[in-house]
Amino acid sequence: MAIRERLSGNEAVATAMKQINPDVVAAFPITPSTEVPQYFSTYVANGEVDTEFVAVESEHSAMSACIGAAAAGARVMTATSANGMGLMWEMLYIASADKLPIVMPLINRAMSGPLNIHNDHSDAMGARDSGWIQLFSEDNQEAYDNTIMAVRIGEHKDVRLPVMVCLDGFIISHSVENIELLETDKVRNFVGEPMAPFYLLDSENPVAMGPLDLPAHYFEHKREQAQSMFNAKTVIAEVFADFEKLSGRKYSYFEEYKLDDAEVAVVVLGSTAGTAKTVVDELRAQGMKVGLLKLRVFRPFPAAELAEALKHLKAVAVMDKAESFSAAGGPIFMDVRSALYDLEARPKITSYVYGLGGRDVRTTDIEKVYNELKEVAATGVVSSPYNYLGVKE
Amino acid sequence: MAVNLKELTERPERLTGGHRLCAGCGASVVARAVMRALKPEDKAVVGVATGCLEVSTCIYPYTAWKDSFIHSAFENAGATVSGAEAAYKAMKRRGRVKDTHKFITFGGDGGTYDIGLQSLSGAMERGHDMVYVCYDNGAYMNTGIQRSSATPKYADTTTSPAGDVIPGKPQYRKDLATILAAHHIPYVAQTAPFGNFNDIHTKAEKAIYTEGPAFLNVLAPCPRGWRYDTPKLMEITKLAMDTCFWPIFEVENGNWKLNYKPKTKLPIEEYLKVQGRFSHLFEEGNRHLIEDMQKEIDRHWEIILERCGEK
Amino acid sequence: MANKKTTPSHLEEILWKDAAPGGVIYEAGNAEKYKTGAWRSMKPIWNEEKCKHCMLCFPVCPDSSILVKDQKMTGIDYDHCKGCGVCVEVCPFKVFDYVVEE
Amino acid sequence: MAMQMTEIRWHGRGGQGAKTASLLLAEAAFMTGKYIQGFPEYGPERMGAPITAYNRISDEKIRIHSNIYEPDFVVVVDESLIKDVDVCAGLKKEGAIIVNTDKDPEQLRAKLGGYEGKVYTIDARKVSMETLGKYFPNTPMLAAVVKVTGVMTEEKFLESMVESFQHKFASKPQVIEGNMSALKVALQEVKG
Repeated sequence: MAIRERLSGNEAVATAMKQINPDVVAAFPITPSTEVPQYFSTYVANGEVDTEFVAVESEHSAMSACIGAAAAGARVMTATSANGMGLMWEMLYIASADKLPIVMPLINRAMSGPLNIHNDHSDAMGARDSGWIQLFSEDNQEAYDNTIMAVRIGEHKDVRLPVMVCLDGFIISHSVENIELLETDKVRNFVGEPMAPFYLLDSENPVAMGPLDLPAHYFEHKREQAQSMFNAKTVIAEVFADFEKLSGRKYSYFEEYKLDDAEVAVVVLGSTAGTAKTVVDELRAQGMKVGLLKLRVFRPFPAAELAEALKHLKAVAVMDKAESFSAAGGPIFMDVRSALYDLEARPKITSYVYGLGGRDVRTTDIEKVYNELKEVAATGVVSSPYNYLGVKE
Repeated sequence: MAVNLKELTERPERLTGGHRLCAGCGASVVARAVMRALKPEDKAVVGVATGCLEVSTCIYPYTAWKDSFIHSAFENAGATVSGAEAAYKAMKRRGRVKDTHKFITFGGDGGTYDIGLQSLSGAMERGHDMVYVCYDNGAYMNTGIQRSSATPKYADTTTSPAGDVIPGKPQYRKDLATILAAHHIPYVAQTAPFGNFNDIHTKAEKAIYTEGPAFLNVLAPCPRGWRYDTPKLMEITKLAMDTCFWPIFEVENGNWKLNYKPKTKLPIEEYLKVQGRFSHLFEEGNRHLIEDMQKEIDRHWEIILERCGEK
Repeated sequence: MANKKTTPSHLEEILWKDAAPGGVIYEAGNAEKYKTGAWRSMKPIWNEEKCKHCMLCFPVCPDSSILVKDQKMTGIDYDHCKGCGVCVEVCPFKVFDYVVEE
Repeated sequence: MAMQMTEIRWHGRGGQGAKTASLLLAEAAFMTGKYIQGFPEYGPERMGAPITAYNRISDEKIRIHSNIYEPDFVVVVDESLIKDVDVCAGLKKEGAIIVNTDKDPEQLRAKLGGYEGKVYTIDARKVSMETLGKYFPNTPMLAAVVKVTGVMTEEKFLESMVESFQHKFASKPQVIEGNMSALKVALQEVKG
């Protein structure tokens, strides 16, 4: 049976990595993800895993070494945050283009500057077009579960893409909470043996990877890569279903919380979703028909399913813990609004950028959003489409 | 260990024709020579930094490499191949790989002296069992002959042009082999393709079959960037050595050894005058620049001699 | 001009569904099929009768085009030789002529 | 909140172990079957700077992930903080504050800016010196917090702490007794 534990988010992720026992982990410390390689190097030092741990000299080299190792045929993991991923940036695109299913917990932190070590989603959102699958976690349990599922999703023959497992820096990474772990043998059995369709260390079939790709062929390779992301939607659903059989925990592209009969709802991801659920409960107790949609899978983006889930609402607010600097709302807002376009009758929609650089999100903040949504629903007028929540005005 | 060139012709050719490097390119001569040092039964993973050698030998859907090959970016060949080597250790331990694989990295001076120096230093310091080969042609040839920290002083490049006021690159070249030697890795050598290829072959063999990290700095003349006629490849290389512009030495477990001492040390002028990139030095009033270069060459040569116990 | 045809990669029709993932190349060393002989403006001509098979030309060829069998030179691979003339220059026995490509 | 949840805020100085104490409390509550959260508020602070840590303890799964603004209890690990930090900010009237001090609760109340709720004190230094021979305020403070908050019974607390210490001090079992004794003495020494 499940193992009852209490772990911080970082410990949860590191524990999943320990149970998976990948071939190679190459990582460089950066707050708040530092503990992940720390824990993992301890497992290596104590012989709890027999992974090759490569303590590289930078995040750029971390992702480069992951690429080399995954290309060689290994199962590979790393972890980072914000500027660390910023330094990896060009390699993120190469990892996905090379079809290398690297798994990377991204402990979300604000991208400098000014320098800030606290949580927001600007790191993950900036990488949304890099070709990585992006899973978001509400708490340590989801971070753990996502890390295990990420291996199966990324390595699936129809996908072969790298996967980012996002969890909120400090709020989840450094908060100790209850968690249910799976037995290690069950985890190993679930992820199975790595099997790359082609790899550098295949003696019989040497391959060349990362060629110069001129206009005659590059587009076809990008199209093939895009197909993997289409395929990932199906594979993610299959892996979620398999994982439910194993753990009893049911996951889907997004979680609908009291959404069925709601008139207004908030779309949010990460740890704020938990805080928002407590607000939904309170407002429901007051008689307000409010609901919540927590996005778990951001790339691939479940556009059609999302539109279906939101279509009955009068008004929707999308909360972004990142500024897109588009002057037209946050990044998730733009995707959600686009997803709703094909509906005959669409809910009104507003954007809230919130919580940047670790600004704490209080229940009163979220109540404010619901109250403003109620106004939009009542009047049918969006007077303020682009909003900043919790900024000192 | 003498090399029998005839016998070596029976080794499998690991870099095929059909690549798209320039006619007369020194880099492919270097790459062939290094790869020839592999035992025929061993496999290799070749990693190449973005640069001439990479973009010309692996253009989809063709590869000129008979072994597995990976390129990922410009500044990270050291890290990329160190990852592959780590994978090899793990997979071998877990029984998923049987054969012996060797890990050989090639980078130009741009990818090695400059943008890739951190990644190279990290890979060497961590002790991966790999060889890093710098084919040093003294500028960013791939992007059109821009200066690098390996470019010789006064060379005319597209970002250190010889103008009316500034006579080419103002700075001396970086001494990369010494920097690598300071990593205290088992094997560092500087070589070039010359003579019967005894030196480069022996060093490549040592580098590949010495356990742990090894570094080779190899002179790779570039007819386009240096501006000489393609048939002169071997002559120019010889002049680089005989003027002591390019000392031939090795550092094995910390012991410096000189492997080539010219019978007569030629003036640097002999090396410079056959290359278009230095032609402005021979214009009226520029004699002192050649003298300045000679002083620097002499100073560096004395240092090498001292380190190698030759004086 | 050489009479060998080159196969410019931009003429190859590889549809996206058949494109190798990430542009991986499965056939190591297949660049041999890519002919670079047409690049020549000058051409080395090997005069077999003068050749001492010393092999000094063998390692200096950037295009792996010195053909050798049983430790004896047998000719030049004109499919790939780009006519750089390094072999011509390095030969101590003046075995090669170096002529304008026609 | 609809559900029964105890929210605790810790004030300490960097390096003094307030964060560790909050994690120990979470640990103890976890061992008795509770849902817990233990998290520090992170900043660039180093040794000596005032720091804050939090606990939530509940019988049900905890979903909220914000800081705690209206705590049920406040724990002050270093009395000297009171003059610089508004330790009673948002503290519920029906709650309580627990301070590590050798003063009596009423002497201390005068420094608390008119806080009307209950005030408890514990001389953690004295308890620590007597039982452990060194100044480790965490262990006595932990017991005082359990006593005052009632988040678990004293028996269950002591049971779970034995287990925890046996694990933590596996390599030096001789210190387990001193630590257990620190807890037991502290449970008796809380004033208020």
